[in-house]
Amino acid sequence: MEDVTAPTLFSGDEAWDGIASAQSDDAALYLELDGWEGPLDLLLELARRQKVDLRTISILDLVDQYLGYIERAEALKLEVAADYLVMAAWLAYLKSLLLLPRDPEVQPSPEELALKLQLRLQRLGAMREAGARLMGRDRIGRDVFVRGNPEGLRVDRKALWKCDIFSLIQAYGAIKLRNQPVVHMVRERAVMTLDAALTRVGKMLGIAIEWTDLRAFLPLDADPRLRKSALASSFLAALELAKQGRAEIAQDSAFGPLMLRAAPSTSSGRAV
Amino acid sequence: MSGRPDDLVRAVEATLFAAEQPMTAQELSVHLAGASVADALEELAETYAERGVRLVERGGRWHFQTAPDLAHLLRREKEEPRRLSRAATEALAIVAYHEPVSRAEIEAIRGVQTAKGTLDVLLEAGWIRIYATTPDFLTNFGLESRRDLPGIEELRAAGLLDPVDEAFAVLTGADDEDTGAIEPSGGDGKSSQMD
Amino acid sequence: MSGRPDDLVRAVEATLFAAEQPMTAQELSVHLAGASVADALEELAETYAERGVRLVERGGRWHFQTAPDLAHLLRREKEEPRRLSRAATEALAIVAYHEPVSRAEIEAIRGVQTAKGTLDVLLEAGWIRIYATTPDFLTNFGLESRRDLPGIEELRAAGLLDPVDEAFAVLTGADDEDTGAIEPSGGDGKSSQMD
Repeated sequence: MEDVTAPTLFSGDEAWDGIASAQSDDAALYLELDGWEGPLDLLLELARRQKVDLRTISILDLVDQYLGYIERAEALKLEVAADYLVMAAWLAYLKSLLLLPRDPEVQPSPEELALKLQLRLQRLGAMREAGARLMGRDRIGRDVFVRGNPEGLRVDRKALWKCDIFSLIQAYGAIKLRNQPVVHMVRERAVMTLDAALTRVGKMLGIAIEWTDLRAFLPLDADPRLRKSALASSFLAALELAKQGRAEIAQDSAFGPLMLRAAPSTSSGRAV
Repeated sequence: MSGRPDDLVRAVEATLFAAEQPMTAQELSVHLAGASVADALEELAETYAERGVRLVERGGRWHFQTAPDLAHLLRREKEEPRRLSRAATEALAIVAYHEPVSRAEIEAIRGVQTAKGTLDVLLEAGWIRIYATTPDFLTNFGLESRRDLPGIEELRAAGLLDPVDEAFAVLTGADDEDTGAIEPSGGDGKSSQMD
Repeated sequence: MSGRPDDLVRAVEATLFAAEQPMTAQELSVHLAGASVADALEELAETYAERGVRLVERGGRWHFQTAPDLAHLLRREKEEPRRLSRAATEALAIVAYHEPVSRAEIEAIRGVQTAKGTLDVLLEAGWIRIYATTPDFLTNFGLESRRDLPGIEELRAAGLLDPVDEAFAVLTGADDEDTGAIEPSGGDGKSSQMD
């Protein structure tokens, strides 16, 4: 349904001109109102024209007036909004119910439907009246006036700093965590690389015809850390030499001494 | 004015004169270092009752304003506030007399859809919240409280603030069950109410 | 104010109240249909002489203003709780654990520059002097003395209150346990290790 803030019964200003030129008595009704706020609004105005209390209006008369109004609007080729037509149809139905012999089976009765309509008109009428009375109050800026140039109350905001003991400790912890010296100790260390071990073991192997403990190939004067490195590198060198067929490796028992000797020129190495 | 008034009375007077917005007793008290201002307000309201300027209470908030009978002297230079449309006036009345109220209820009473823009005008003016009236509404319309709404007691007594279905049930003594009868469009198509 | 004042007095009162600018007697007179307002102005000035608001004449123009002894009411200080920023909290923590401490030391410990504003906030809050904590600091944090700072003993024992350089020296002087790991082939003879 179209929203109703502007005149709803009429589609535009042209319609107004058409009505304004109409000379019938009914035109007065069109002329003095600038549109209705929906069908209930129109009904309320028609009811008011009965010049009686809304509690004693004749619903049948009201229905006739409404239907007559819509008919004339249509005769004038005015576009009548759908909700007005729906109301017209409902009122026509109500009228027929009111005029026909009473059928006790029909619930609610036509009188009850008429009463409901009357109640709704009363409520709308009450609110329209209330609105008018509200607008008639002594309104600020129209009837009464506030101070034209108030000094104003200034509030200077002063910060009241908040911090709790938990936040304080947490902050300190965060600083400490952040600044914990992350020390990378990079120190010189004695190592024997694999290349060095290969050269060394390869050379020494030339003079070792008999089975010789791998540890005999390590530098004698090495400190313990260099010895570890040399042992590991020499072991890898021995494996490499065996692979090349230049050395043979033997170990008699698990974790026993690793024995090494130069390979006979014709035979291939015996791997562990 | 006879003699120097009480210091607290003077302080309340000065504060409300200087204030750009109406103030509640509570706000005044906060502003005045926690002083209890109820008596001072009452004394001031009485002092100013017959003067060209009055102290009035609207929705629990106090402000000074010119006496209504002097409107004609002051109006000429002041721009009149914008007129409300009929739809907006009706919607405002419905909210004021029925609050709290839903948009559907507003429409049920008016029998027509209410444009969102219509209600927006009222929200923008700061006179209604969704959709009940505000303290500013009371201030603007010179109402001390909603009880001062013109005729609200009569309307209530006449049952005109009750929904149609309720009034109908009272009048007919009948249960208002929906029987599938045709209702006019824009009607109180809400589910019927049990009584 | 005794009884209803003269209508002209009321009109002048309301007009000056609602006026956005001070008005001369001449302007008032024009506004009030040519009435002679001098007596009304005099009566009003006298009426308001001892109230919280006064009617005053300045350069021939009249206006209401707050009584001079109540001018302080127009400005009020309001305290608003605000959370301490992280930077300020850290700085406060450092001062608390290390005091007395210089700004340079605070920055060295935080590892970042500390804005002067940050420390000013702590001074303004009254929690530090330049820069050690105050009795108010202890009160705010519910501490009987700095010794109550949680874990200050533990932190000290852990060396966490020592300058970084000192801690570094201690750490680097420590012996490094050999892990006996096999060096990667082709390595540059160095391995990195965290203590």
